[in-house]
Amino acid sequence: MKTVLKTKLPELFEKLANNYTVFVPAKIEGISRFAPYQNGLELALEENVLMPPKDIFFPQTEKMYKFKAKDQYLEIEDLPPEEGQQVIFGVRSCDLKSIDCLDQVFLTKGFVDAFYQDKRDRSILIGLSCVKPMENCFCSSMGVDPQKGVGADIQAYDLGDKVGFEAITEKGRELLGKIETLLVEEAASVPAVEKFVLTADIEGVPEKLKNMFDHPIWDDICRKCLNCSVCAFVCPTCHCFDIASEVRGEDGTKIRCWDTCMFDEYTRMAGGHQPRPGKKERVRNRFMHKLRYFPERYDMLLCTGCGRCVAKCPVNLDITAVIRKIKEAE
Amino acid sequence: MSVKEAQANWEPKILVFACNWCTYAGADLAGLSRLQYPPNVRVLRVPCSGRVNPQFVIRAFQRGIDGVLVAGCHPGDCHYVTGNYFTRRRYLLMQRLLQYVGVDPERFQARWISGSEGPKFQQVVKEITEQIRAMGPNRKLRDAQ
Amino acid sequence: MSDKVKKMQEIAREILEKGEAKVVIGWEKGTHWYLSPPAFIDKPEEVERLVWDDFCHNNLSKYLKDYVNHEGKVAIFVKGCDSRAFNRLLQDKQIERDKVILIGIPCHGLKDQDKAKELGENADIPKAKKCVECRYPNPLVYDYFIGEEKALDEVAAASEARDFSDVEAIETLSPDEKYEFWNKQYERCLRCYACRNVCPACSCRECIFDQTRVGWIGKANNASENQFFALTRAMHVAGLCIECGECERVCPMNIPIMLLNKKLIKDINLLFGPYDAGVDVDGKLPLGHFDKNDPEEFM
Amino acid sequence: MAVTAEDVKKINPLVPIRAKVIKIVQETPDVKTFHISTMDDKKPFDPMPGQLGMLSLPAIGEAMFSVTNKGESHIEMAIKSVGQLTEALHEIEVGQEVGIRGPYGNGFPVDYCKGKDILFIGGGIGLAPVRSLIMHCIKNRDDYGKLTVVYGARSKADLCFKEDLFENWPKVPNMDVFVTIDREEEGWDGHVGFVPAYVEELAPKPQVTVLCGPPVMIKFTLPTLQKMNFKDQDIITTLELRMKCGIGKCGRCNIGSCYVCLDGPVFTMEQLKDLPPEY
Repeated sequence: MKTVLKTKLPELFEKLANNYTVFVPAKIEGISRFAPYQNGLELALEENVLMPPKDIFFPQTEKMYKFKAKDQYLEIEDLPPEEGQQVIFGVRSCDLKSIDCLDQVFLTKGFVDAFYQDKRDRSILIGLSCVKPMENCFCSSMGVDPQKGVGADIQAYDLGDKVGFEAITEKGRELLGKIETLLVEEAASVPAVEKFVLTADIEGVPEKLKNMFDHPIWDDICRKCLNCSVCAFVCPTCHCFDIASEVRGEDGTKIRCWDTCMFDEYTRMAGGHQPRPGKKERVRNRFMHKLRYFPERYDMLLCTGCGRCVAKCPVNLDITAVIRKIKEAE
Repeated sequence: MSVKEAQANWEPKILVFACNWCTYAGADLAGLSRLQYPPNVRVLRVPCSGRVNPQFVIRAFQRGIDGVLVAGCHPGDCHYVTGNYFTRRRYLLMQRLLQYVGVDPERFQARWISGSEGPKFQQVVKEITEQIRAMGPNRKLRDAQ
Repeated sequence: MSDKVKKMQEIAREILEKGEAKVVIGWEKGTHWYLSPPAFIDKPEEVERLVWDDFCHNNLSKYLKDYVNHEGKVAIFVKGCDSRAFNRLLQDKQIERDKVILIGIPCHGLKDQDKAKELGENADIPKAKKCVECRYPNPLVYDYFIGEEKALDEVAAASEARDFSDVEAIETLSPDEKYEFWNKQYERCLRCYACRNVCPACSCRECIFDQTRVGWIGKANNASENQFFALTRAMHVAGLCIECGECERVCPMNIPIMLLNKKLIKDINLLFGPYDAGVDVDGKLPLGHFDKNDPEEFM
Repeated sequence: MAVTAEDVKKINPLVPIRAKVIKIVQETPDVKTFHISTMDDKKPFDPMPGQLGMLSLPAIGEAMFSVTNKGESHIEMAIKSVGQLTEALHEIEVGQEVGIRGPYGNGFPVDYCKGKDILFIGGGIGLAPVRSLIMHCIKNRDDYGKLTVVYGARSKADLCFKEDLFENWPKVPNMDVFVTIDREEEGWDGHVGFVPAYVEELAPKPQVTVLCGPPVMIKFTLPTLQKMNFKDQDIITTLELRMKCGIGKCGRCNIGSCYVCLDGPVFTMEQLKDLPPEY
């Protein structure tokens, strides 16, 4: 395996940054997230970052096109294309799986989302294995292998004081070639994953949920929810968005931004009709979407066990506890 | 136009929220009396200074206004009897809050200007315009567009 | 199990068995030892879930808004800050006093969850930031009471400890430094609205920030719009904030939201005289009345 | 593979094309039909009956409407003024340029309906989507059996597509049109009463029913149809939910695992029975 000392990683990023925008896990203002590498950036390699990499492909606010509207006249103008290749280093298996989920949403079922596709196509993913699960992690329960993710171009392995690299795709091989001088070929074994604190038994849950739409369980689960969107905004798979206009005089920009089924306005229709009027309907939709609707539509769960929502929910509305309640429900 | 020229040609944009019952009349009087005041001000008529809420002021800064003046009736003279007393409380707080987040004190000001105080309107607007001109364009709270 | 918890469960059981209330809202143990999220107890046999420990952070009074149209009574546990929140909602006529059974529980000051996670179960965990300056550890209003009121001299000592030094530290910065500080904080705001939704002062039926179609606030997430949100919200809760600090605790981006609220509290006290929200139900709100002799700065 | 600006334009389904309103018909006090063509006088797209289009005044908003009819070089959308965008649309005049994209959704099962007698039930603005199928059947008259339309509105003034109802459609061979209004009023000698009761009274014997209208009308019509021994797959309706993207990505129009914009808006009663009642 080709390896490099962790202390040498900045050098490696530096080298890559000559040709790519290199996103690395970093701590900025106390918040860990993926950020373009630059000298002096505080790396966050010993944890999975709070903000998942989804915003690299699907930014919280994304400009779609410009327009000019005056009296009866209208002009619609595309934005100049973004260019340049980007490398995303240190994507954990849960987040790699989430990108797989996002790919399903944005690239399949008849329509291709060009904004997403463009960013996705310009990206090279370097996965990073986990050794010690954080206390809210439960990825292995959701069928994710913490040591090796899906869809990476290169899989990196946490070897203690070193990182080992294994090229998966042609793109990955090519990229490794560019940093070859910094790597050492040596025999290395990937350390075993330590025990998970949190687990969930998902077996049979999507099927069971088919008959649980009217189950009283939702009356109970929803009660403590505040209908904020912490869970959705830190979630690596939540992908719902809103489209809005920013207008300044005659000029305007269409933007799309993250939205969530937790908000009232999300489904409220112009005439006032609201198919999901309260906490119960919205909480139910969130968990149903993750655990039943998405599996029905795309044949995979929309939860990768990253544990971010468990860590950040103001009222500890823990999805593993919800899964347990669903399992136990009669 | 070069950036330098653009900077040299920059003129401050001042938004004046004027109470319909006093300051608006005061501004009118200033005009009728042919009192010259800077063309930098945009007067926005409101039914009472109490109508102006924090959102209006912040939105003005967001959209590129360099200074905001809210002007209403002198305490005791409110058309709605007590509106400006409430306004006064609110603005004392709001002014401090805006300064606390870094808005320069000159950029958000409040004054009592009655319908007969045409010259005062002229004076205040002149003063503020010059203050703001000296400070340059406001970048704080501006949105990127 | 501590005597307090036993007593809690006893009272809850009694209330439910006698049918005095249909639901009791308290706290229970969550995913980890340092989490004690809200619990909703409907049946006497479930009262054993109820706990009282160092991590019962959630201000339960906010949930009363969900029970406005509820038939029958709701029982909730209130700490000092929860009781102030209750008074606030009562003052705004958001809830009816006789539809709620309050079980008061004096609070010893809760502990910091993040520090607890970091230091481990056996360590000496520091108090949560929001609890350090608490001046109302005893519930101000209750129907039942558990434990003993915190001694008055302790409370008085806490009052004297009122500390605005963090606010003052920012006040001494230059305008540009201040702006840089706040801009940096709000650049990372996600506008998840957790601060608003957890806030007992935010009780509007329809919030201005939800009226995006009207255009009050842009949907785009950027420092400008985020500060529009933050400043507007701070003004909206001016004179209403009961300093429970929940907004700051729940913020996933660790934005020091209380620094804004405390600034307003400081100025209200300075300009209009001493005022603590949620203490006197019959009193007037600082921005809901005026004094002809208020400071005059706008001549 | 990198996508160029040209490609984005070609393939990006979220960016509308520029189009213009060439005709506006005031149907009722709060419903107008807009005829829309591209800037070079072509049809913006060629929708199947029941399909949808995303219409926008970009500075105000964008919303999904059913295409109520199509011509050689235009499409028609009948729009009721209920919200911000629709109110603005009601203000515009012929010549207004708009953004449009589509077509979206599945549309009515025109092949399944072939050779069958069809009952169309509409209430209020609910006739708008149904009309696209009626027009299709009229255009391909020989492919379909007897056509029966039962349509109701609150008052005479609220009846949409009056010219079709009273002039055009009654002349079509083997086609019956029944119109009712909720309350009696001066100058109306037609039927008075609610749609469900009228359907029961008329007791037509079609093989397929297509209905669309306010939820309350649908709620009360379904038992009537069940009494008439319809099979669930022969009761067809078209739904509406809040939509933003129109292409099954933005999430909000889901009913269970279906997206109304993609898998709908047309559903049979058989399909709806399998979905959660969240619409």
